[in-house]
Amino acid sequence: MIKKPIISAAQAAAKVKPGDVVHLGGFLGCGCPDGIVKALVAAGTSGLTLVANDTGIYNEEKGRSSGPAPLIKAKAFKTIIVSHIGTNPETQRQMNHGESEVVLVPQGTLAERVRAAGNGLGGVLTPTGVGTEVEEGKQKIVLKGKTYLLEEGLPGNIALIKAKKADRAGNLVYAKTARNFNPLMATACETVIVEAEEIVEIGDIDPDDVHTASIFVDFIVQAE
Amino acid sequence: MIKKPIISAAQAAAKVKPGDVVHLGGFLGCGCPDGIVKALVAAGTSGLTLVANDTGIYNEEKGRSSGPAPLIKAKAFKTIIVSHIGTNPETQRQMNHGESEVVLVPQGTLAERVRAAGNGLGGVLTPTGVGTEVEEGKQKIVLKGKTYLLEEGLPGNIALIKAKKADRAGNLVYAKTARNFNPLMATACETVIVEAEEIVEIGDIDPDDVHTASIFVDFIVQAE
Amino acid sequence: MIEYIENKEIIARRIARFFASGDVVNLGIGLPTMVGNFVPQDVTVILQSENGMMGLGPAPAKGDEDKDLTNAGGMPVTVLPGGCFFDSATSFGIIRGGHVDYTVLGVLEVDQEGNLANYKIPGKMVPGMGGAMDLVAGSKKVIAATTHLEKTGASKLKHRCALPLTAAHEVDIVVTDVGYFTVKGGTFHLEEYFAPYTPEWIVEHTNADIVVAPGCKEFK
Amino acid sequence: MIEYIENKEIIARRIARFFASGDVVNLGIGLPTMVGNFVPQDVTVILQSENGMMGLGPAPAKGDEDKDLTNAGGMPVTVLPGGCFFDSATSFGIIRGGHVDYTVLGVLEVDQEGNLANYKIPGKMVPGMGGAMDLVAGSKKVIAATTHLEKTGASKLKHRCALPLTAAHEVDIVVTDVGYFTVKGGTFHLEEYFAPYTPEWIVEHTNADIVVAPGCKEFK
Repeated sequence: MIKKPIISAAQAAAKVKPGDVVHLGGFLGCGCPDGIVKALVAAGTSGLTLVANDTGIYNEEKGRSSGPAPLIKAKAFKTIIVSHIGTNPETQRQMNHGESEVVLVPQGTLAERVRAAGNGLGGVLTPTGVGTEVEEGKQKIVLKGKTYLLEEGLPGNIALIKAKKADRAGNLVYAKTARNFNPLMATACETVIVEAEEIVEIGDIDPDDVHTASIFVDFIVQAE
Repeated sequence: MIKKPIISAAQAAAKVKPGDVVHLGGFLGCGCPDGIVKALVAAGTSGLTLVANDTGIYNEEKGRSSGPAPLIKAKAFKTIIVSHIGTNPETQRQMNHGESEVVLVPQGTLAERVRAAGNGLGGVLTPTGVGTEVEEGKQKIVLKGKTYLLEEGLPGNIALIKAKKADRAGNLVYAKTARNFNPLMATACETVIVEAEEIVEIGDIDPDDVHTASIFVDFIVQAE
Repeated sequence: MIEYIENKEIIARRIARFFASGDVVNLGIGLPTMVGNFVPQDVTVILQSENGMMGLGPAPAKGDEDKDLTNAGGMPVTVLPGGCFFDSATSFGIIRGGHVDYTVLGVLEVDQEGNLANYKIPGKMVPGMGGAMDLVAGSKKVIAATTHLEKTGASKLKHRCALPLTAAHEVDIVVTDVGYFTVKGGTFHLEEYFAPYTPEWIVEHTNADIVVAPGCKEFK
Repeated sequence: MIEYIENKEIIARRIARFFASGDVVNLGIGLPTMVGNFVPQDVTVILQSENGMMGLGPAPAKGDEDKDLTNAGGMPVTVLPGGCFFDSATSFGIIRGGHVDYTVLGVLEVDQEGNLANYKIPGKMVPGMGGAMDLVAGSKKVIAATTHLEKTGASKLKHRCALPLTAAHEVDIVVTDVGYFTVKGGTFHLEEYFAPYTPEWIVEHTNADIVVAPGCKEFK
């Protein structure tokens, strides 16, 4: 089995190019590769498109900034594709001032769109959003009397994800609810970088317990 | 957590009613609930529709009959929806003699159709089968210049699946390549019965290692 | 003359009584989360959390928080024995696939057609729908949980929602602090009322079509 | 006068040379499986098996078979360190999603348009496509592996397939026991020939349009 390069968070950040579509794992900060996010803020890369569950929790008074929030604050994104921005008023501010374009996608649809992109499907038919603003501009398909929206795959250039454990080949295991979008994003991007809390030898993970197969992972960062 | 009833293979077989669409786990016999299949043959239930990867391996001379093959031999199915029948000449014979209708579906499409049914999707768009006989009668959709077939969900009345381990709540762990279609079928049927090699107490399976969540499972059969 | 006094506890208390043992339930953030406190001791419900878990347990003791174990509101929680974790596609597969028996959500508006608005006030509040659209479209039964009146005295139950919809025609049950309603045939049906309110008071203070169901009774 | 003698080993030997370390490869049943025996020692390929594994290893010693560990042909196999298992949806997600670098399949017919027929002879043999349609439609590179001539002497390379197609326009490379061809622009391009056959012999014995590529050379 091939070993994957172990790189620093700064080296990981350097692989994100201006204009890239970045898939960032995590759910309100849980399961987000915080070390790479920090390095990416330091790198000052901008003009990115974010694909993530949310824009994290941002509270200036309490000094709280989790998930993608530090990157939002740094104005790294020209486009933000997420299901929720309610815990990050800075996102709302940028949206209201036209500094960023925000595209809101139902969470389950977002998950399927990322999965579709990574799994070679053009899209899926979902009942979610029928009869709401979400259906605008989308093809509707009726099957057996039920109406579905055609939702297309949402691929990315680079996935920045977080795992509990990686072996040197890149097999990943996630912890508890820190799993969320991470395994989906690992399938959907040209380059996949994982920030792992623990890096173990090949053979140390039971092949039945692997959540993401090694072949999806290109680089490994040791989390601090 | 609620405990699920532990029933006998005969009781499991009795839950399959004539005319039911039966999802049967396994891949050329690997990961098939053989005890329930045996009981279902004994019950003599017929007029069923089979959804499975294949019709198993059947070799009369060598006395070999694996996967769905004993049920095929017993003429339990009026309709057989699978990806492969090449290792079971009895299926071909029944097809040629009009004793059973055989519908061949590409394996990846079959997996996605079962998953779609279990996951509330009307269907998926796949490139597989474009330009072949598989596209006949199906809606074609072009996205970004690429042609896809619209493949609809394929739900069932009852799933008969096989696991390595079940806890009393119904959380399942599969072994190696015996996983295959089992976790997908567990999501797609009204009633789900698992034949488990080992039944353990609630709490004995690490929540990160569960392959199928307990809520999908209705009944547990102890494998012999 | 009955004076309206907001009472969230009665809403949570009534909703908790809908569940039977084995039901899979998703409780939204805020008021719906309170429902978990009132489930009868002899009823075992399985709480699903859309960020990826089955068997959601109570908040941990202070100091026992696990950064990798949170609910859909990002708050530390625990997992009960027999629970499990999964990714977001599986989580919403469970939701959309009809494997959740009840979803309980807060509302901004709910109407007699079963339409629900709870994710957006244009030009004012745009938090995003999160998982709400999938939960409402996919769950077997949708329960809207809401105080009956706005602070302004306006009815939250409407003839027709004015705000952008979270989902169309999906609400089955509405529980407010004055009564419990089913939604069918384009009208609210009052099934139970909560003292001191009476069916007459409720009809008078609801800006929507209401039928008082034949068996309508007081909830105790 | 060169006499045609079927030689499957040369086909497997040549195909094995396409791979670079780290490539993910799916080998079909039969001749393609032989390819695994000829991968150079300094090249580490990762074999995917569509029944749900990455890191397919060799057959176990007699007596060490595991009933839960088989390849896509139902035969006992082993898993290499660093391998892993997954369900059929994930397996074909990997295949359709372009995460398999090479798929190697046997053929009944292959034509100059890149069409492949290998799953059905109407009225005679209908085994079903299994995973072949997904593998051919989804893999980055599709290699058709076949003896050059039928037992009857007919060419397996065609102007146009007559049998039902497994996939249209997906074949990138054809390797037979006389040479290695690329497929582009509606024609076969002979890239290498295998002694004792010559480009002239090959063109003469192939019932399809062939261009002898500018750099065409003998494979050793």
